[in-house]
Amino acid sequence: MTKNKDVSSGITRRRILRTGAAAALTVVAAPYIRPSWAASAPIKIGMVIPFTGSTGAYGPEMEKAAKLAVKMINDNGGLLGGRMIELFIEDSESNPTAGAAATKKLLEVNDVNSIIGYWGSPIAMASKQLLIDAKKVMMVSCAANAVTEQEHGGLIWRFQAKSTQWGPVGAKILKQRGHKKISVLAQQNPFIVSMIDPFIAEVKKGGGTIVDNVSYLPEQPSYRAEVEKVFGAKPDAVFIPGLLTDFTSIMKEVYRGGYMSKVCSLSIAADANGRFLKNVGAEVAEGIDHYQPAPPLSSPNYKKFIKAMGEPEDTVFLFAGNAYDQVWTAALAIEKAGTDVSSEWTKKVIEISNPPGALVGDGLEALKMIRKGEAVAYVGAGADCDFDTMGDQLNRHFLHRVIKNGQNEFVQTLS
Amino acid sequence: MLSVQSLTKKFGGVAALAGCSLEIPEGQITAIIGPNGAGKSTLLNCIAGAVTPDGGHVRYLGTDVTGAKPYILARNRLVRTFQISRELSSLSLLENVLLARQNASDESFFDPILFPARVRRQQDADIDKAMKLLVRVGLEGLADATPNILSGGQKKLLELARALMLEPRMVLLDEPAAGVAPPMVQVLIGIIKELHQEGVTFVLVEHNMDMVSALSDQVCVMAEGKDLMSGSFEQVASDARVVEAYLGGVL
Amino acid sequence: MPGVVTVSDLRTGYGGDDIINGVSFDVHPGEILTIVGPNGSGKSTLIKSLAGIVPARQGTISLFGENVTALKTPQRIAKGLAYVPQEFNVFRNMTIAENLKLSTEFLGLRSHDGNQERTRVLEMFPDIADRQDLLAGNLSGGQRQMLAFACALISSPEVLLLDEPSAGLSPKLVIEIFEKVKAVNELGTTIVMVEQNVAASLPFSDRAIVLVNGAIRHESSAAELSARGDLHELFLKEA
Amino acid sequence: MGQLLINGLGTGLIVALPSIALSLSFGILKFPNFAIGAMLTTAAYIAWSLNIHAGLPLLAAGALCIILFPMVALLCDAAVFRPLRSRGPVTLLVASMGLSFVLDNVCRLIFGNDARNFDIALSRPYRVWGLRINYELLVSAGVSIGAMILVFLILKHTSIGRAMRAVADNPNLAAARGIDAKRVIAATWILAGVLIAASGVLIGMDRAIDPQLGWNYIIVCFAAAILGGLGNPAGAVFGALLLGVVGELATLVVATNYRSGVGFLVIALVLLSRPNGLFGTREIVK
Amino acid sequence: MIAYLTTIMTLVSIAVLIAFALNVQWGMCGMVNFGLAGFVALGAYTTALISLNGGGFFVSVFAAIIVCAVMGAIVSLISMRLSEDYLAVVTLGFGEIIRLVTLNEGWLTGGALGLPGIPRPMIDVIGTDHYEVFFLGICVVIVGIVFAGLEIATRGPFGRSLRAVRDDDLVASSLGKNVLLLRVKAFAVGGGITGIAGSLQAFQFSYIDPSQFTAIMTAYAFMAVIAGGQGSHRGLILGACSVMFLLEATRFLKDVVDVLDNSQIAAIRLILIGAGLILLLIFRPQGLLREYRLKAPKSSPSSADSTAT
Repeated sequence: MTKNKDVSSGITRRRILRTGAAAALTVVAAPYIRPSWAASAPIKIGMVIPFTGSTGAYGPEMEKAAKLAVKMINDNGGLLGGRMIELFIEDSESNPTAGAAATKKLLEVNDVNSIIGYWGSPIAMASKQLLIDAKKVMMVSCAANAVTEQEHGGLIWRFQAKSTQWGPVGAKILKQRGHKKISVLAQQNPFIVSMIDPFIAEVKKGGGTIVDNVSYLPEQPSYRAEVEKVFGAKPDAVFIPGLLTDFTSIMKEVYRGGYMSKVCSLSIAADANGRFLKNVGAEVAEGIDHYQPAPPLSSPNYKKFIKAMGEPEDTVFLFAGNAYDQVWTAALAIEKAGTDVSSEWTKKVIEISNPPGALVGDGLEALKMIRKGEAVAYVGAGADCDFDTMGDQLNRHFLHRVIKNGQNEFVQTLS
Repeated sequence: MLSVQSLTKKFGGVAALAGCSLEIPEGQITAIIGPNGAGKSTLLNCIAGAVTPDGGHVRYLGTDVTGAKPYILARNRLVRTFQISRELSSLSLLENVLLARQNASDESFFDPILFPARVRRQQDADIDKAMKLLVRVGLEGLADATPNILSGGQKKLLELARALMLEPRMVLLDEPAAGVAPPMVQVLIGIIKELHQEGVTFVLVEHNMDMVSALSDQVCVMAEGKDLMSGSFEQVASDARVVEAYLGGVL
Repeated sequence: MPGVVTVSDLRTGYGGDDIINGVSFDVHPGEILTIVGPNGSGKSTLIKSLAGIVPARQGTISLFGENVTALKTPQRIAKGLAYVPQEFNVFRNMTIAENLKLSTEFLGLRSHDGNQERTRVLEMFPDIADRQDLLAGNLSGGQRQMLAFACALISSPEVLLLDEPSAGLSPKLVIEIFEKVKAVNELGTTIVMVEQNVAASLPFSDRAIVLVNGAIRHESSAAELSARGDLHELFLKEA
Repeated sequence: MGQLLINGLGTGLIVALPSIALSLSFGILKFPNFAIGAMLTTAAYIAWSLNIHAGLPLLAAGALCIILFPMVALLCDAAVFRPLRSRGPVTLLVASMGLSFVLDNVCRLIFGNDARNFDIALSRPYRVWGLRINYELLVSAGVSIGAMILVFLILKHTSIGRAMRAVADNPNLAAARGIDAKRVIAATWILAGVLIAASGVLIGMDRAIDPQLGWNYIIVCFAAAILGGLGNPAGAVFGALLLGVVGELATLVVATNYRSGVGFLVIALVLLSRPNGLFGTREIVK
Repeated sequence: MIAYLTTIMTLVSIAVLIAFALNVQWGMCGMVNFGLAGFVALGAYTTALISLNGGGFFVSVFAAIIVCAVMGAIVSLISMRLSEDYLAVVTLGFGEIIRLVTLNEGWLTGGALGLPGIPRPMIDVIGTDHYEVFFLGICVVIVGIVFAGLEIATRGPFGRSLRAVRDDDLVASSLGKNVLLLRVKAFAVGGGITGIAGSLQAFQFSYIDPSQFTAIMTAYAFMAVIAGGQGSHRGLILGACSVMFLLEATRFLKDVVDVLDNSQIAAIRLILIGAGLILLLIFRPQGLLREYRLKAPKSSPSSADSTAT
């Protein structure tokens, strides 16, 4: 800011111009200049999740979990010596264009240093370039491989198993169950589409055969034709990766159709925190195998998390845990780096997540240890939270459950 | 100039035209009269290409134009007006008239962009001409208005001006006097007379006998989809069949 | 004598111009009044205005001495008027029976049971009486006209307005239609009709009005008008 | 093959009801009501909350919904369409798009995003000559056919029904005959509302209820109504059944994903030979 | 904030282009297009496929224009052959089929995964820091060019002919206008413009997938045209800005209101948009601006078509 000291020298036209230009420049540059009082300013984190549109059902639980984590941190003194976390949440409308606009708004208007959330690969795909250009950290809960595939300068972290990791697990489960003739009925979305080929490869490797491979669009009046085609051929089992709404419709159809083939699905559809069972009732759901990346179920911290979320004890969260971990990972990395400059703290993410540090499940505990200079490896509510250098999570385990008598029964943990 | 040979047209089983034949000589005003439902409007529509006849032929300037699209006829300078005036409601009067101008770039998206000067020059000339026509029908003061504020008579005048913009050789007038106040009818008659003297051929479908008697060189009477007879107005008016079919026995 | 219908200084039209420029006349009880005139003279607008379809801009219309200028069609119908539009005057996608039923339901029906009315009306129109399940759209022009009459008559109107009943009909049918009109009239219904076909309509009329350019040119008994030698002049000469 | 036919008829019967509603409103109100999807969603939610929150058995909840929803439809008409009545079909069409945003999101606001289900037990199918026929299919077929018969009885044999047909046939003449347009419009919305409500309940039974529910049916309903000739309710039924059956049978030849494409192909073929739809006399807006 | 506005302006530019296309087809020529999103998708995929295979900016945009224009012509021609009033269904079907193809023909379109990594034009030269502004510049220039082109072309005889066809095709035909040709041309021109919009969309996100091109895109275009005033290109820019303003400004709603949770806010946003549209229709029936009409010369005869940009 140029101050005009020499008032008496008179105001020339040139000076006015110069001052004007400088003022204009200041206005333009304002968002990029970090004022000195930033030390006590809040640490701003953005979140883009769906509240409307076809995947709107998945946003609220993530919001709740993220807010929970933020509240815990803030109630205990915040980060970097007293700075509070401020969370800004935007609706992606399940639409990439809207998601990108939301991302941009968070980056530029709210001046966040990172954006978390990102349920739905198309939205992450459409937004990621914005974050990379702005050199801000992006933490996603979506699975499509492409999100982390291109060079992103260590800015993108995936709190979810990759699609290609999901596929083979289903095949393993079906093989264990002794099913040979297998069909696939898959929703057409990027997350699911990319798990099909690995699934099929795994089935063939295990000596099974693929009877049918049918994909369906989620927005249609009925799934009768698809169900008829797939189940009509009487395969031993059908692998149905889908989402809650369409899977509900499909299973109603399967039951009403009187088909007997076994079904294996993803927990986000066949459990969805108990919503599926509530939707269709025990009889329809009987015997469905389902799996999802396993949260550390046995850890006391996970139990604490569930309790804090106000859900029944046996709830197996997926996306809520992801969101919770995203906030914690960011917080720990920021504390570790001693700054909220994204390009700096993103380098610390692996350090605070992966061994050799001490395994700590309680975020507050981890914060304390970091402040003391001890090495920690955070274990999250959604996963162990270990990352490779591309930002993908390592050693994801999958939790395999089966629905028996209206209850989810633990079968095994697979990897 | 225009000849119609045994034209037929059925609408849902009802014959609107049942073998109508007609000769329209160049440079004359031919009136077509007849009772309601005699097929006059259908005949006009068939000539102008708005309706495709089921049978028969229409020849214009020696060429068979049966079933030709209206725009082809218009480009050969045959233009028509409508019984219930059909003005283009969202175009200004000036634009309504300008539209009738036949230029090479009328339907080209790129011409005004690629050859702005030429198109501009052409348009300016057209505007001049259009304004002159609007002056002629006394509507120049309303050039920027849209036709919805016009009275029935003014709409007819607008249609006439629009037809003239086409520099027609032949004009088909469909009941130009219908719904027009008497003083306006006289204006219409005046303008049509002038144009006739300039060599334009007219076909006039009209119930207003005043107009018919004032204008027509030849009157053709239609009844039940056929041409009944033709001749001078006096001849026709005194023909027993015509009196029976149209004017009614009392005349 | 006060008219069944009294029109005084009526002005009306659709767009900018008035089409009816100050028309006054009476309709006498029990007569057939025929309004003739060239195309575009405003006959149709006049009768629509009587029926309440085109609102009056100035002047009054009275029915049985009561001012009905401000009333809409249904209210006028309830007061004993009926109107048969020109052409498109039946519901083509409905059967004859349905067309008739509709009339009993929505016209000023005096008795609750429409059957009686329908039977009564159909007796007058044997042509359509025995094909009641036929779609009106499949009827011939004359039959359609009969049906339209029948529909209008179901409410036992005291005044019947007819807009060019002979339009588009062959000469033979024209006579039949007018005979029907006469028959209806003889049962006590006052009739006002607009006609272009002077020759055919006058012999069936009691009185006639010649309308030219929205004004009354001549008013007399039908016979007197027929007898006038200058009828041609009367019609065709501009004001 | 026989199974496909049954499935197709099942889908078609459910779609037939909103298609009739669409066709009716097009014929009488003279505009294509894009909000039909959102109205389905709303009706389904109303029935759902009666079923779950008020604890009524589904049958009662559905019946109550059929009574309540027409009022919602009338309310929509009063708020949105009445002020725009004189403004031409396209304006009304765009207004109905706006309405559909509002309705969908009011549902979302009140009921949230989660998929909801009625409190009913599902059942295994009956087997007849090797064909599987399930209870819901019978119920929805019963309700659909019942509703259709009701609609046609109303249209054919009641005075208001005849008045509706008269307005659709020739509005000017109807006015000249003293038919009260306001009453006919109200009756149309009520009838459409009943059909939409019934179908909303059936759809809710068939699949799950979520705020996007109606979107899945818009294109199908339009297609069915157009195929049958817009403004012709009987045609709409036929159109819906034809699309349902063709959609199912098409899976024998093409991949299931292209099913909806096949629907359009059928429409194109039909329109090629019958430009006004199978039974239509009316033209659609440009 | 400024960079945010940059992005929003870029999105507005794309929305404006789509609305331009609809305005030519529907606003001026009276033919609805319910498959706009399909056309935009076609343009975007054409651009993406060509530039992913080494085509440059101009080549890929030009190809998108040509492909969409030709497709527009074909679609309109088919529908005219069917029965000219069934355009609504044909375009709806077209949009649906494009969606199905992009979803199902994975070998070409990447299916549901979409096409990532679309090279952004001149990214090497400009660098990432100011790229947003640069790209907005490109968009604005393109919108400017399209706007100028449309204004020039449609204020002259061509626009007049289109409006005549919209008002009354029989009259237009009787005055020597080839109605079929004009309709096909209007559809082709509109198609070409959607092609450009699709290209920009592909470059903006450097990633496209079928879920970007949904019916809501078409709905927004209709809103923009209706709000702006059917037939007026200027009004439409205002209209598109208003719709976008409504969409984005409502994002700030929750920064102010603290009572409701996010999913409720999200629902309220869309309710406001729908209600706003309805209110606009009721209280501003003619739209924000009126369509251009040629003025009669007062003294100088050629004040008629000034060509504003």
